[in-house]
Amino acid sequence: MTNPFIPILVMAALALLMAIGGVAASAVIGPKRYNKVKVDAYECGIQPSPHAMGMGRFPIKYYLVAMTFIIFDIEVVFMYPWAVAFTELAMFGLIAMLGFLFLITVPFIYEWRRGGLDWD
Amino acid sequence: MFVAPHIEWAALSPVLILLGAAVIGVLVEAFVPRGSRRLVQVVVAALALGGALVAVTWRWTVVQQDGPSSLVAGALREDAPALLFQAILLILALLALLVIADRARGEDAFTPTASAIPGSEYEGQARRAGLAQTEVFPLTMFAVTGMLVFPAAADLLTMFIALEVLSLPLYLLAGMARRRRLVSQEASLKYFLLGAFSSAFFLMGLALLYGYAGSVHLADIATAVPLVSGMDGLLLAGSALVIIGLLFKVGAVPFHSWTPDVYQGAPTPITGFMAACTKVAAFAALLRFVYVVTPGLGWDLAPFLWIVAILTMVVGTVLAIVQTDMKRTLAYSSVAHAGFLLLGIIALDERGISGILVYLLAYGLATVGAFALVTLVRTKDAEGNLVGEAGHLSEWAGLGRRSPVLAVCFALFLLSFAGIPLTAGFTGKFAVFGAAVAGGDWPLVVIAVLASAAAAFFYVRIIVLMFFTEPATGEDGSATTVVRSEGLTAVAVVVCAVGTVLVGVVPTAVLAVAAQASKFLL
Amino acid sequence: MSIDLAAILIVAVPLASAGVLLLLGRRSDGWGHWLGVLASAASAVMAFVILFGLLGRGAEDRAVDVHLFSWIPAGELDVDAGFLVDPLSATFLLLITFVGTLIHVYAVAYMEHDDDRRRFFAYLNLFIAAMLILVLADSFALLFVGWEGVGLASYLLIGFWNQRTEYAVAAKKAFVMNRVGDMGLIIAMGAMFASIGSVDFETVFAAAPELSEGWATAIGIALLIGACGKSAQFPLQAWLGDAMAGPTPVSALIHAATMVTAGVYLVVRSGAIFEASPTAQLLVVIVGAITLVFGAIVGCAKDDIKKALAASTMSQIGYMMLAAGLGPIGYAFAIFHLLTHGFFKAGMFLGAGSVMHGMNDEVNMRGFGGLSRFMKVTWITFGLGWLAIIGFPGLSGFWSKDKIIEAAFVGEGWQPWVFGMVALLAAGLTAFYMSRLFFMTFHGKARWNDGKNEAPGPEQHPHESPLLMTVPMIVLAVGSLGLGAFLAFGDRFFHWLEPVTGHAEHHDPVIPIPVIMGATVVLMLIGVLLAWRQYWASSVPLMPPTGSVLTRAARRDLYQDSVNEAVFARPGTHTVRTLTYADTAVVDGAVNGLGAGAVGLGERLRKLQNGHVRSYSAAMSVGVVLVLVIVLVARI
Amino acid sequence: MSILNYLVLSGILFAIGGTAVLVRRNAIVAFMGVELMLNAANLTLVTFARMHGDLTGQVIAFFVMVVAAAEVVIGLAIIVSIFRTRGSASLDDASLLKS
Repeated sequence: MTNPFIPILVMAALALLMAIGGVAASAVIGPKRYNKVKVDAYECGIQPSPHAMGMGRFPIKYYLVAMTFIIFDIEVVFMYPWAVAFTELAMFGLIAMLGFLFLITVPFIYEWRRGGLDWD
Repeated sequence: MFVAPHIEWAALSPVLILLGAAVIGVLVEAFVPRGSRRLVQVVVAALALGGALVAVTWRWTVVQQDGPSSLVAGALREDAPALLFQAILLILALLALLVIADRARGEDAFTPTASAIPGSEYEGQARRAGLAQTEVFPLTMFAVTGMLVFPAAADLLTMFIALEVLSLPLYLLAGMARRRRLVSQEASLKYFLLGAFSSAFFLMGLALLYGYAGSVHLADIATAVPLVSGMDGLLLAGSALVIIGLLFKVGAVPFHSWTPDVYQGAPTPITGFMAACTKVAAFAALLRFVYVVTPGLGWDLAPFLWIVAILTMVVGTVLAIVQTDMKRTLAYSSVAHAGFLLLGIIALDERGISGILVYLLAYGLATVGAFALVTLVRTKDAEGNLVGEAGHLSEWAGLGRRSPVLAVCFALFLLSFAGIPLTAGFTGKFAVFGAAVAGGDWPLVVIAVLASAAAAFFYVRIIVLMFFTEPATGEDGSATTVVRSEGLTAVAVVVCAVGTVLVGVVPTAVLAVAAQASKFLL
Repeated sequence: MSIDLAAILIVAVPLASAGVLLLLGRRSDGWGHWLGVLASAASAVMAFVILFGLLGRGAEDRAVDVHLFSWIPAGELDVDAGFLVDPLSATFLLLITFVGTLIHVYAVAYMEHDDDRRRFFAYLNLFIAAMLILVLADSFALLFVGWEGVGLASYLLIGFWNQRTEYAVAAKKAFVMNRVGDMGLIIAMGAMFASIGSVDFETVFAAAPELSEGWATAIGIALLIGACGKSAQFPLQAWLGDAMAGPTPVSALIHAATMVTAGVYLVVRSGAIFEASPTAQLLVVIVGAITLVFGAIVGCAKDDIKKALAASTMSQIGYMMLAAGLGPIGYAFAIFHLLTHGFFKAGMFLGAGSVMHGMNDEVNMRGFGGLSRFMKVTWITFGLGWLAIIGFPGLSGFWSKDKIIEAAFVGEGWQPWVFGMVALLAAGLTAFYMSRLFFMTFHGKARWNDGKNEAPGPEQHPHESPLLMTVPMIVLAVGSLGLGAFLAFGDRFFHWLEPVTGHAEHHDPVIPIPVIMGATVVLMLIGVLLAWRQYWASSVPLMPPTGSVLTRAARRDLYQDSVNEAVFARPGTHTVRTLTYADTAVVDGAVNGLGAGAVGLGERLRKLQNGHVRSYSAAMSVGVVLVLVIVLVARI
Repeated sequence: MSILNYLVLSGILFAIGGTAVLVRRNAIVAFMGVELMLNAANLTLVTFARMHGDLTGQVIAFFVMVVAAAEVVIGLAIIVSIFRTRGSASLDDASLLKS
């Protein structure tokens, strides 16, 4: 019996190869023309704020979305153990999870109604 | 492998009512039009607190009949002390809610827009439009929910979650003062950072205790204490860290440094709420942990608790003497009170439990009342515009002549803090010190008596200031004035004052109930 | 009316009156003072009801316990609130309510021009109620309630004219010094609870004889500290002089007749404990003796009429303390002297108030003189009080003081000689300083500006006070005259108190009684004579002689004066100065030191609270590490 | 591999987190230190769960993660609002409240 970790090792090697290979290939093959957009910081496709720290407007929307994301994303973590024990917990588990989802929906509704999701 | 737990809905009713109210509060924010939000929120919150109080009373009768029981697979414990702590909490929270909801001169104590930059045009617009941050109410309800779970928590995980549920809303509430926004935000930041820091310690303690006993149920840890040998280090370090996490919440030295800053910076109604209710909840949890888990460790933890108690009493008293700000003085006095209360914890005696219950009731009533009065005393500039609360002690000079009723009530609360006979404070001190004497902690009691005598000095100083000193006018023509409350604060103050006197003059009933509640903890 | 009901009403009526006056506020300004007088008078009637109720019983059942309610029923800490009516408390009830009512009446006129007269009466009633609770209590816990109550009322009344900063300061000083005494009482209660397990009189006194001497001494000393604080005994005496800042009726009622004697009451009441500890008893006698001499010396040097009277009060309470420390033989004498002193000293204070009333609130005796012609009633009543206090044969003070001096000579070893001589000598001193006060005020040349002489200051028109003021003075003067003889006749007062104080075996003093009596009278006469020569027969300088510019005539008398000063006043002044210094440096120092230490420590600790979150978290971390070290090291 | 190694690692992480809170001026970095401490506790929990052959520790770790996320959100909200007011997230600047 071979070591069960070997497939993971192989995965890791392939991932590494792809990552380094991609960068290396673009460096070797790609054309090299620079402009303002290219040297700017990359901020998820939105206009990068001129001076993030200090003067100028602070991209508060960005933080709002980030916070919303973190909290809703993390809550989902409870669904994994629930899924594992789904059969044993049966109806009780289902109702409990529905209740949990309802409780998560409430702040979502709040955020939506109060304009937290409006981009502008 | 997994078994669905049995949920005792009836026993959970007080918690569920409050949680429901909090959720409804969030929905109200979402759907009810701006104009009627505040009214709806106040009504929902008051009804929920009242309903929970009724539910707790009902559970009390049930527990008196059937004895204590474990709930939700041992996560919670429903017994007499827990219910009594919850009842005290709900009463104090209801009184604090009245103060929070009051709009003296048409303004509540909270900024209309917590997220706006202080002094910005937007904030000005919001103020002129008469907006209100009514999220205060659901946040308060969440905090009370956490507090309600805290005394009943029978495992460390529940305790940790309850700790966070009560703390997180308070971090936000602390930063929402209408005036002096910078200071308020700073208070919020400090409270948050230090609170998170201390909960990390609590969590580490939890982890170590779990490693020691293989369970986080307090009862399991307690039974493991004599059995598992060779891992004393884990047990002791874990217990110490958990206790430290709780000591932070009660504001014991050297984990108190947030108290003065946060009490001063937070909106005053919130300060009153958190000073009274957080202390009740945290002491309840501390009591349960110490009495259930660590009796076998008495000898090992005693030096630590003794030192903390002495430091807390001395530092709280001494620093209160040198303060010049009213809220800060009260903050340090609350630190000193935490020290006196620790005597009841150290006593490890049934009487300690009832003593702490009575003391907390007395302290809570005086605290809510005192801070409620602080909200009414304002500074007025030369043109007669209200500038904010009169924070500096000198601004309280001569108040006795201008608003005798207010000054007399405030004096009453101060006397109760000082533990003068015929006020609730005396009954509380008597009960706690008595328990400590019975527990054989003589030296501590001597220090406590000395500290309370010294503390009487600064309470009396304030009374002298109010009654026997000429009111001062500032150099810039500012003066102190008392605003009329909308009525809610007045009701809260009167209830607190009457309660303070009643518990002082006829403490029989309260003592009897407390003695009944001290019987079956575990 | 039953004794039970009367005992409850006697407290409830003034308390209710005080409540009504405070709650109604300005609305009751018009009639509030009369309500106060009525409430006090009603209490006095109750006191007589109680007296006759007790007299109607056999000597053995003259103790009625009135149960009020269970105050703190917490397991073993069972504290019931109840009143104990027995000859001792009944005596106090009469003194407090009777003298109190007279002073209420007096105050109606005295305070007439004060806007806050109603509030003043509310406080007076509050004081009466608290003082009655103090003496009626059947446990140390309830006694403590009254104890704090009189402290509060005294504080409010001293600072009544709180518009003046120095008065407010005086009030605060009194309050702080009293707190020191209160701590003694609290500690005593704690010790009682630890050793006996109860704080009610019955249990404690029943258990006292079996108490180990260590416990008894500890409790006794703690009680003595409490008594010293309230009764202005050495070393906690400093507040009494300053307390004279209050209105004169207050000085008469609280700081002469009643509250300041609470310490004596406490010691007599707790006799059983002191008898179990000779050390504590000896300490009581020593404290009494020191205060006795101290007060007398201070009295010789004070020019402020009220402060001189205050010093004399201190000294007279020293007599009572001394007697109370002698054990059963002295208890009755202490209470007897307390009673007569209550009358003559209150009378003299009222007289002083009357003089101030007629002299535009002047208190400096060097600015008085020759007033007897203008204030006949005041002069006569004050004169009777003066004769009583110096122990002139036949008057009240003679009977009570003489007994104490005789008792001080009883015993073995060095003690009777020392304490007896002190008591004897102090009688002479008393005669001197009281005569000085009396002569300087009422006799000799007028030293105030009557428009004809060249005395400085505004022109004065001394006049007799209105009837409302003179009648109480007359009644008190009658008491100064005859009360002593009336009570001493056939030892009836001592028999009356016997159920409480116990029967004292008769002992002979180390010196025969006639000799003591003779010596007392001779010393008294010498004191009066000296004072007469100095303050009546020759003129008194307007300014205290040291470092002042004087008229030529005064300068000629200076030599004589300085002899006198050198014999009495200067050592007096020096002693006073030294004692005052010791007082400021040691006692105030200790009090302030505690405060200053706390402030200093606070300032230092304050630096830690520097506003930086990082130092807060550092402090917490250090705390955590220390805790872990303590916990884990303790384990190893 | 011995259980002890994991415990030592989590102890080190906890200490690093604590040190970050003490020495870093930036509120966000200090806060990250707190998060690191929480995660060190998580590692301890999981380790002990493994040692006891019991799932409780792992479940607690889930709870801790959620709590930490909630703390992050609230913490960021507070820090952002104070940053917008003062233009700085330095902890040492926030010292109006003292003594």
